[in-house]
Amino acid sequence: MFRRILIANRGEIALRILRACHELQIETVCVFSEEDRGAVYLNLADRTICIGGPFPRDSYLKSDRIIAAAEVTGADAIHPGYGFLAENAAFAEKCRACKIEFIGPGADAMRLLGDKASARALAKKTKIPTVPGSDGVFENDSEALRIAERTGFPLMIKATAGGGGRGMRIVHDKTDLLTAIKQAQQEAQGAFKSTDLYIEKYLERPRHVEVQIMADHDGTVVHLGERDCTLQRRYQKLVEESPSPAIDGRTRKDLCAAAVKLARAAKYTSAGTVEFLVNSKGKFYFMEVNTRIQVEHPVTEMTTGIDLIKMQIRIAAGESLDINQRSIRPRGHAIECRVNAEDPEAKFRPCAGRIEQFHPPGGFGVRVETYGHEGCRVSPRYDSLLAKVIVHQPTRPEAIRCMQRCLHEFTIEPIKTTLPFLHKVISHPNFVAGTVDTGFVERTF
Amino acid sequence: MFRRILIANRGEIALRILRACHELQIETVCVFSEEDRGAVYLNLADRTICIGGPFPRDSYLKSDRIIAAAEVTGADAIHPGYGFLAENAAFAEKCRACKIEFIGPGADAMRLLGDKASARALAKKTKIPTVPGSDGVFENDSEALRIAERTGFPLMIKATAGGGGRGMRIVHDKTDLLTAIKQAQQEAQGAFKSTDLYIEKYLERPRHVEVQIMADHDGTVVHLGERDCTLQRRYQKLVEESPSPAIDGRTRKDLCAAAVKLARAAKYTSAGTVEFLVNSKGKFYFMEVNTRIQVEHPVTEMTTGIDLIKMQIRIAAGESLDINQRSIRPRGHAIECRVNAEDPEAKFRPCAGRIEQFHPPGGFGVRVETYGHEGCRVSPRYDSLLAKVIVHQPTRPEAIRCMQRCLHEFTIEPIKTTLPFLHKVISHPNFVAGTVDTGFVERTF
Amino acid sequence: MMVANDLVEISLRDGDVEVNLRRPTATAGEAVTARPASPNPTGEAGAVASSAEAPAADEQEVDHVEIKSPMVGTFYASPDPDSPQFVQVGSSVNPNTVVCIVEAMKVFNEIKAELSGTVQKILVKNEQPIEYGQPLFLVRPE
Amino acid sequence: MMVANDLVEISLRDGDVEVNLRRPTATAGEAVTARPASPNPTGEAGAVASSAEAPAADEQEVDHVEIKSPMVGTFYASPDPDSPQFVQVGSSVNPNTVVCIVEAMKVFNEIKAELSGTVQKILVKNEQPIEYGQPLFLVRPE
Repeated sequence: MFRRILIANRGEIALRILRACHELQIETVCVFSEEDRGAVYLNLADRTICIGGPFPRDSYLKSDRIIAAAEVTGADAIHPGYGFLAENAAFAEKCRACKIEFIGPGADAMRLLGDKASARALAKKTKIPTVPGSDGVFENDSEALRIAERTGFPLMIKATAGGGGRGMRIVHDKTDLLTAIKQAQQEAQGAFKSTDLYIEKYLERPRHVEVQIMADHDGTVVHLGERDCTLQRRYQKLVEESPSPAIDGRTRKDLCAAAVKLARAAKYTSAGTVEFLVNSKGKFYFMEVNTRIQVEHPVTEMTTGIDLIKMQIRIAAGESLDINQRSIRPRGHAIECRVNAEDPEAKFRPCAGRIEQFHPPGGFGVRVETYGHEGCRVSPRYDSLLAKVIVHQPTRPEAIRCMQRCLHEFTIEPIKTTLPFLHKVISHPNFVAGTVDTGFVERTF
Repeated sequence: MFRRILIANRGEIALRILRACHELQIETVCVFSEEDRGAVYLNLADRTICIGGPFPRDSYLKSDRIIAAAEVTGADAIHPGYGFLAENAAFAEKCRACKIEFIGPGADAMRLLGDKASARALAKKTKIPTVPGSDGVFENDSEALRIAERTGFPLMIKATAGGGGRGMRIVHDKTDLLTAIKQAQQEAQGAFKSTDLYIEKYLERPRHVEVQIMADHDGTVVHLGERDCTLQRRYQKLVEESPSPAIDGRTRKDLCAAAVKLARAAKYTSAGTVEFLVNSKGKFYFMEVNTRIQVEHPVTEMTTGIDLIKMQIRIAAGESLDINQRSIRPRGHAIECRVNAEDPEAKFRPCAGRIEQFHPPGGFGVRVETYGHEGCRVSPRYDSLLAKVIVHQPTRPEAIRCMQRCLHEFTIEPIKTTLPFLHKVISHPNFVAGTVDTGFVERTF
Repeated sequence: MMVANDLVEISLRDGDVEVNLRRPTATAGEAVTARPASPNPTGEAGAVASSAEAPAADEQEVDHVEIKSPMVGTFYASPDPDSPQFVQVGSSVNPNTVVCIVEAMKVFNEIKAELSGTVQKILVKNEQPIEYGQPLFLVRPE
Repeated sequence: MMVANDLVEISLRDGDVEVNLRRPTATAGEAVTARPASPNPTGEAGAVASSAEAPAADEQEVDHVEIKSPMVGTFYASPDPDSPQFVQVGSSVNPNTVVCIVEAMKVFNEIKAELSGTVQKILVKNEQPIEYGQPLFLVRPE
């Protein structure tokens, strides 16, 4: 086991890793930027070391300084958390070249799965469904027609250079295809000076469902069930839950098996997440892989009773998984809400400043992951995530009731947060019924 | 279901009940004394009502004022928490006479099991082992000899008026019995002006193991496993855990079955606890019943995933248990430490005042039940229990590590607390090995 | 001023039938604290902002004394609905003057002034639920 | 004063063998914050009480300027163990004077004074690990 781990992150995830290290009786070094000097979570580290200025590019993203910090403090491993350098394969390689273990997957697996094109290719090779389409630009109308027949309708014409909906057309029927291509080409030419188009199946009201996997160096790969992260706003997850209210037992089994198969094919190690889109008929399509621990990992910890960070560290230290697929028995229903320091009434503008009042919720089945406390400063330089509220109850209706209670109980003043917004979202009849899709929040609020 | 519950308690248990009521969507009224005016947990009540002065006898023990408060606020049930009026059968009867449900067992069962002599008699009748002995005062030497033979050695001679070890003798052999009786009589005469003695089997280094039971009005009685509360100081529990590290599967089964049998015999309803002493050979003896929810109930909530307060309220409202014995599957290991506002370096003198710094621990498998926060006042008028730290981990060694981490992490200033003392106790090799007994803390620290 | 306590609670135990007032369930809870409407009750500000917040010494002239409720119950200004109030603003009271009744658990407790003076203000409404220590009257002492 | 940054980190990439110093694993961590011994670290008091707490303007005369470390690494006062220190207390420096070396990831970075003046105090020990922004020298500017 490692003797001393350097934590190359900040805020709630740094605190989360510090706690796991304490329980594993591993010494800790926590880096910090000048902006984070004096943060209370740093008190829990055995040692702290300043690595640069407030901006991430001057500190938390400065790989050489972080490795130097590990060297001068005698750390034998680095935990990157999420964000910053967590999915940087070059950083992982550099750490290992300096004889400091990077707590995460191998650099090859990171590169293979981190790149969308190569991950999609691997998924196709291992017979995992991907969103059907043209696999790149089509050359002419007849090729487009051929691909469209194969893809099926409705489908989407998308400009490779596209964005904001321009150069994009939804086509419901073969007879509309060529007209739609012409319109899209004109629009794309005008907007992006490029007429390159590709075809992708149009998924109506898809859900985002992801599978947590864990793999050791002996080749053992297990999944820990799925998380449904359909509630998003501008591609930022707001609420995550497990199990997904929208898939049946059969789909769940297939989805989880697909995730394990892909991880095996990539010779993956450590914690990872395989993300899928699921359409309204329960058919799923591979989307991408996150080669790191995720913000929403506590949802899975609550249902499985397994500490994912401790497990990640043990695997990195060369230990074999002490669980097998059969011993993992998720129980009850867990929901996480991300409480951001943002003003929902001012276009979710980030809010910074000193927290004067801070009363987090507690009680049966409630966990709050946060670096916040009374007197704590919220910096404008970093991600606005202030706290994660996670609840675990026997059933989904009870979990929703418990989360409503928690969001109501949570007092943070005077900084504006997304607490009232989250309360509205999880109390909406469509969320309660489990019928939302990834576009729900933007359409509804 | 109830429309509005009045909470006849204060501090952490009032907060605990408030949260359960919120999740059940029941309105809440919380009573408070003048001493507790302005306490932050009261903010979570729909209504609050002052019932008297600072001393418990002027407020929280004033049954008429509490019932009047329920009447004027239109509450249809009263939750007594623990302590104060929780085990007062007359109060329960008075509530029900006023058409306000008392959330707890029936008054008859409370009386039958609350009285040590009648509870012991019922246990004997239902063939549950009780500590063998003379069932009262013995008259003369020959009766003592006869009872001693039946009881077996070692045994104890105890003065009925005894206390502080006076008038008490441990007798290891029959030949010492009469001498010991003479000495005890002389001592008792001198100290208490009474020579009344009784005989009780001497349990060497016993453990305190209790069984949580839950019973509805249909006669369904289930147990939720045991809690080991062996770590005590002056009969005050310090640390509780589940499962007990000192009993095997067979003993556990017998112990839990005995508790259920006793509850059935008493026609018990609601939550209750049957307490046993277990000797070093795993033999158990009935001790007493607590006819209320207990301070340490979260230990059981963590292992079973069942909210005992919500269940208690549902039963009181006439609902049938929605679980059966087979569906209750305790998992992992849970430990609770009671953090008291006492100075362990000054004979555990209670400490009161304003809390300036308060950073409770958190993270995977950690729950903190407390009314504490920065700026909170700790009153000298009430019980010194400030916070309960409960951890839940897959195994006992991990639970101990996690608890050590939590006690280390918990910052409370400037009030003295038992945090450092608890850390020493749970880190002691005997506790880690699971070999302590009820006298361990007083012998060792 | 606070000498009226438990003993008062049994003084009219037989008066139950005679006074013959219905329990005011409709108005129940008026006197007690309403929950803050905000989903995030703020720690200090939201605390127990009831009409019972009382001892607001600032707003009162120093020569006013409060008669406080020694119990929890329902306030009645008159002995029965058809009778006049025990006291009005301007009434003179002496220590033995009954100023109101507080009903608790069907027992009607007469509350006495416990001082001599003139009633300046009646702070609660008829049939209003009141809590312990809640100011009922302002009296200018003689 | 803080202009020496990333570019400096590669200036002596070839000097590795010549300077020939062992990495000071034994003294690793001296400069960084020690954990409070108490089981309950207090929020404010315990925070980052390292030697790097520095900008302690109170104790310094205003005419002193700090030379701070622009990186994380190990401090070397001399180019190799047998050579004299780059500077001593009393040494005169100009902006181009090399005052020390900071080794990070086997790269030996020369740190320059970036101002003219007289060295008043050396704030760190040879081979001590140092963090970003840590004051290394006090210099009285000309």
